[in-house]
Amino acid sequence: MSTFIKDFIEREKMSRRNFLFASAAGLTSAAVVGPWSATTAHAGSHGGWSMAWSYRDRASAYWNAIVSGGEAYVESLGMSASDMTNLINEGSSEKSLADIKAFLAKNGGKGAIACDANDSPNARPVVEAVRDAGGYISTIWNKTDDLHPWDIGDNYVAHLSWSGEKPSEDAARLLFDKMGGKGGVVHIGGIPANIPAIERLNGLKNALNDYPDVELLDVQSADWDTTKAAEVMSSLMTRYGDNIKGVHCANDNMAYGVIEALKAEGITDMPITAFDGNPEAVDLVMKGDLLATVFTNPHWGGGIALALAHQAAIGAFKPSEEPNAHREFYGPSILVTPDDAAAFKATYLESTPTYDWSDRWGLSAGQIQYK
Amino acid sequence: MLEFKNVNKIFGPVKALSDINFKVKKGEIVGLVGENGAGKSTLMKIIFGAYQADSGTILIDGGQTQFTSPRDAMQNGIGMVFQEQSLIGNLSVMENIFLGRESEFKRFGIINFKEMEAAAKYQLAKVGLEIDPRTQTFDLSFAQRQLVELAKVLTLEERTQNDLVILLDEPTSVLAEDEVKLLFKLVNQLRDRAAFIFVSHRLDEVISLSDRIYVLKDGEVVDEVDASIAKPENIQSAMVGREIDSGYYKQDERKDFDASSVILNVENVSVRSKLESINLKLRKSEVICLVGTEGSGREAILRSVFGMETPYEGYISYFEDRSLSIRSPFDAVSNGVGYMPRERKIEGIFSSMDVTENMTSSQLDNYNRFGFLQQNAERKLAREWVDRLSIKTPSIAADCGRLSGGNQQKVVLAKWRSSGAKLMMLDHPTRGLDIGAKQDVYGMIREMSAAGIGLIVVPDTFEEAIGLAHTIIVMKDGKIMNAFDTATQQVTPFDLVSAMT
Amino acid sequence: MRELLRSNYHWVTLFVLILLVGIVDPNFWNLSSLLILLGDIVPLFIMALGLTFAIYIGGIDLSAQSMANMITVIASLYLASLGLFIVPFCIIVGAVLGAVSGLVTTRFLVPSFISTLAIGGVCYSLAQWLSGNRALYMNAEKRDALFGWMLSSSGIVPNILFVGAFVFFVALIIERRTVLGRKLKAVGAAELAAAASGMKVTRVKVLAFALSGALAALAGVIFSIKLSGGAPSIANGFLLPAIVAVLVGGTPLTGGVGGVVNTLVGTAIVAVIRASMLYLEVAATHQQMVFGVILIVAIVFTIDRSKLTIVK
Amino acid sequence: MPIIVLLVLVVFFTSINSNFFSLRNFARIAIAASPFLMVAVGVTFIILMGSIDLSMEGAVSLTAVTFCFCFLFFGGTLASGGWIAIVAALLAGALYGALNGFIHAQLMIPSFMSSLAMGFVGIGATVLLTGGGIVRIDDDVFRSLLTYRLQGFPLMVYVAGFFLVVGILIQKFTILGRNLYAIGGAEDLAAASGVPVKRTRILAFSLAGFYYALAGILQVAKLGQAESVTGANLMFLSITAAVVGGVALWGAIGGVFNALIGVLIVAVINNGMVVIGLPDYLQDGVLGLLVIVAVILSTNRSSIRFVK
Repeated sequence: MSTFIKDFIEREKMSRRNFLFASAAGLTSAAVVGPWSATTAHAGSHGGWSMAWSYRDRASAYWNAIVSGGEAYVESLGMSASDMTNLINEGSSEKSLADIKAFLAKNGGKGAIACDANDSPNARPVVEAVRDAGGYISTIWNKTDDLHPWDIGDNYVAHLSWSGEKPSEDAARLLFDKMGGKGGVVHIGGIPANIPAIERLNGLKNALNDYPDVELLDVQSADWDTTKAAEVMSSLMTRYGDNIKGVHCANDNMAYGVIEALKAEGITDMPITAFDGNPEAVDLVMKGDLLATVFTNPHWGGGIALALAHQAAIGAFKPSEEPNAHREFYGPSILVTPDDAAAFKATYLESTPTYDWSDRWGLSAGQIQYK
Repeated sequence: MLEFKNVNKIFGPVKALSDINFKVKKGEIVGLVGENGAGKSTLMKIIFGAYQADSGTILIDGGQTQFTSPRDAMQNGIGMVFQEQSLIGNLSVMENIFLGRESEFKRFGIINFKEMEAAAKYQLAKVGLEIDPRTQTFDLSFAQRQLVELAKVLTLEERTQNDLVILLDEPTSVLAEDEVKLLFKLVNQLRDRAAFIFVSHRLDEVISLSDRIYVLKDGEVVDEVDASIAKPENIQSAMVGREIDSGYYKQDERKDFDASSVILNVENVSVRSKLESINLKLRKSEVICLVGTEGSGREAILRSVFGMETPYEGYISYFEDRSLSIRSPFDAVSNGVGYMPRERKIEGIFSSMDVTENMTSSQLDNYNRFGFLQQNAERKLAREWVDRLSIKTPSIAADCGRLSGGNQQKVVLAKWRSSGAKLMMLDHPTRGLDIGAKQDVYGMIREMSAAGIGLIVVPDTFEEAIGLAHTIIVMKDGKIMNAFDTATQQVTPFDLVSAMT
Repeated sequence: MRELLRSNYHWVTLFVLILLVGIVDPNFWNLSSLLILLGDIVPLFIMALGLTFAIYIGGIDLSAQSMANMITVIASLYLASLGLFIVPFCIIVGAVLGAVSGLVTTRFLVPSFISTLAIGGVCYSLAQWLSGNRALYMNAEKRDALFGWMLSSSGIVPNILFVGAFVFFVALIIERRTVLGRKLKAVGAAELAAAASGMKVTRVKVLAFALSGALAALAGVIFSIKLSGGAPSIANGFLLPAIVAVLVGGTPLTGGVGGVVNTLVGTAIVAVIRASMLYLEVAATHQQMVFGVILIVAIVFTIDRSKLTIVK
Repeated sequence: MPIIVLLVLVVFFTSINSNFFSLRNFARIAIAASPFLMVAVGVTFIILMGSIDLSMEGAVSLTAVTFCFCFLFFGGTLASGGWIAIVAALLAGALYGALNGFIHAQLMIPSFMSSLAMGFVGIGATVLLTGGGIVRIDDDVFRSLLTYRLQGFPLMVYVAGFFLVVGILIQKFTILGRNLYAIGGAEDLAAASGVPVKRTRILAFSLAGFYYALAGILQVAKLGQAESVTGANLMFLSITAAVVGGVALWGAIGGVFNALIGVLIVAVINNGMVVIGLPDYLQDGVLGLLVIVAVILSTNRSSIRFVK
């Protein structure tokens, strides 16, 4: 890696103090020696349990935040961040399952894993594999409704999710108010079959009930992708033109695309809401390009998911003795609006809060509800 | 001007060339003959810089050299006219002529096509070819391409102070008789501009064109004869190491056909822009040879009979069975019609597949039991035919692509014979084969005819046609000009040529 | 000897890789974990087997992934009603759609690269439509009753390996012992010669794509059973690894060479390379790059250049 | 022929929703098409040789990110020397392509495999550089490529147009360009005539890399950001576009102009499907079918004996 990019990253750390970037940069510079120094994770300090996070990819701020949380927990045990294994499934459920099995095999089953199964049906085989190998796992986001930790046993410690519906509804209300309670709105959705995508669309629809004058003109999926979102948005401009008074996006990345597509049209005052609360998005909220985004505190989520698995593994608590509300619960979500964006950034982004990982359910937003 | 002294070339254990001494004088035409595998191509490749000699010296105008690449050889005035032509169809004539040397027309990195066109015109004039240099090459006739080929080589004149030495590798094998005459006339005119090395299997041509002839055998120069006194027989015996008996075409094995049973009846068949109301009958044991120039319709007849071309008028009936109609190669093969295409390597054999697989490729259904192959039976057949045709192959499991041309041809023939074809069509069956292999092919043709198979052959030379055929059909522009019955009349090449023109 | 080595480069590559990873972390050599490693890659392997036939005749099948996606949805939807027959049903669906790509390629002369990609798009739309754009899960009892055995293991051998082995042998027999297999080889080696020998080239090619489709479908079924569910995008990430498996195994895109055995080895190579990320503890941000580099090295060692005159 | 397909599509979409036929919408299509076109042009050079290049996704992401990093490093504005980033990115692209070509030609690996692997390397390198983060550029001067319009079209469209013309010139009037056709037509013969085949191949891949870099820069101009997925989905789409436009995968047929038509066809379909309000779950299928039809219409069947 050419040197100037390295010290560029350094300067980035200084200037933006954006923990995401810092951690990323930390990884990259550490990585220079990384791959071939095969240090088998030193046992003991973590009770002989190796820890891993299995997630989609390194290509988004969201997952980086998740990972940073996991690493924060590992470091809180006095280990180095590199002691947490990254199992990257690159959007392939097949690989995600294979990696987790391989990880367990490598550590003779003594593995504490946090995982997003990438596609909900994949959750069952994953947790079954972990149970059979005697490891411990907690999952986030994707799992089918018929799968519950208490049915699997102690090895499936907990499932953590974020109700997309309520926050997305709040965002929508904010959006509609900004639109003056009337006019057309379009929804740019994620990969349609993903649970978050479905919930966030539902949230919008719930809000619509109270706004008779707001019309949902169109719903187009842009697969969470910035480029596709930009193209879909500009096509929608052709179809609906000035009838579009507001845009409701299922995540930040797509919102970036929408903003740029509109910028190309010379439109800069269109109210747009997003989801995820990535630093870039928060900056946009502060600049007023984005009306609101929903922060789900992935850093905490990533940390606590791993913490639960590991603490159950070392026997710090016995999952089966916990109420269901502690086995399936929602993580916190904060609506970031122009008013509180600055304060929010100060507390969550510019300084990483240090969490007490033994306070397992402190930020829980209640037990997961199924419809 | 070009001289080889004790040149050796070794491939692994094989000594491809040993102590070759070879000389070309200014303005001379030197013939180079030898059976396949005698080392001709290796020698040419060394002359042309594609290979480098392992030992020995190469002199140009007395100066010692060693060509590192064809490009390097060209710089030194060595040009080559390839057997399988080296023009690229989708490029224009001028682009082909100057392919690899466009830089001469470069202005600030941009090619100046006007200049190139003019230059191309100049080159084409040398070979007396009047065509627009911008025409796409695949629109040209074979003969025209051959001339463009030559023009391309002649561009060397402008590029090197050395005198030219031009290798002609089998230049006539794809040309018809009159085109060959034209080419020879041209070569003789060009004597003052270049010396030629003329490589061919057709001894008569070599003798008539060259001044001196080198005979190669097993990588050595076994004879060097003055063409004016050379006799085909002697040269052949030198090449083969044995006397060629007068019965070269196995006349003695010739059987008369049985006029009563017609196995193929082509009635008034026309194929758009290829054939015009063709009528011909093929009888049991009969050998019909089709002669004519490229595109005179010989191939079109074979392909229509084989179901690859669909006539827009006329009717083809097989084996006196009106009910039987053939619309695809599949129909043809399953009804005992066999076809040996000209492009052996592309259409004839399956390289990377073994001898057995090649032999049964046209009759898999005979070895099909509930979709499974009876491979033992296959191998049995393969062994049987390898012995029967004495096919030289390490084993029946050897990659067919690595056999010599002659043996590949034998495999293809074996394929059709063994699948019980009753009607065979052979397109240039002896193309590029050496005398030994040729004779074997003739033998097989006789044998097939004796076995009651009717054959339509597109021969390599008039002599072949005269030697083999019961009936010779002369074609021109998709029409049948004339038919000769070799039993009743003595046919000479001259008769054929005059019939063609 | 040299010949022997050249024709077995892919084996050499595989064993060298296993050796290297094992040296760094001996746990890798643990037999049972190796077996698990193989068991997990079975669906991918079956899809790769299918692709092998398409590539064997010099084509390519880019619809395999979308096909599997759609099949996971179909399987999840109809397992309850069709029971065991879900398997043949899905295979037939796959074969038919595969044949369609084949027909488009042969009849209308659309390169298989495009036709299969397009048919893949159709599959994806069908999958989204059938699933109502939701992740589906199977009727658990049915799944356990009918296919539970597939997910358990006999001793240290995951039963799914037997499934993989069975499909492998079927494919091997098709390639080596059947008339169809021979015709596939012929068409791959020299299409024109095959035509001149009276083979129905078009039909053979269509069948090749049908086979590819059928096996992609089978991969989809097994995968959805494994996950006890399906979704229009759940098999994403199959396609490139499957293609890589075929190529690394030594079946070049020129056709006529290679075969299902090569794919077996190729898939194993891919599995090992993947696992090596973990065993060599490659940093997260390095993994993809390392994968690419190892891949290039592996290909350099695997493919037999002696047969290639021109490299396109 | 492909042009007719394009016109038919335009008429079709217009007939359903007249908004489709408007300068503003054409501008939108043009914006979407510009980076995409650069990729298609790049890969066309490779396809003309009868080879294939699957590395574009990696190349575009890598060059886009390289561009952003340099741009910010040199002060974050064009004025402050950000233009150096443009040079750097184009250089990076060319080098990446050269490496790609080297591995293919020199190590004798079929381009399908080598470029596929190089694609992984490219994306991997991008992840390495960004650590997975997003790099944003908000320099209004640079972004004017998107925001400033001439005759209704943003500047980036003219940039793409300019390099399209350059591409056509390279193809028609340079030795490299002509050699591509020679190699695609008959590589062995070209070699025998002294065409430096390997060098040509490596050069061609570098040229392709250069165009991928252009795509990367335009992508940043369009979205104001770069990340490791900036090049996503370009691989199959760009090759499809080239073929739809009439470039033959077996080489030597068609050219850069065909790539343009192909890109426009695909872009028009993508835009049109939304404009006429086709449900999103149908769009992949419809695109697929339309592509098949377009290719059928735009291939000259008489010239081919068989396809693979």
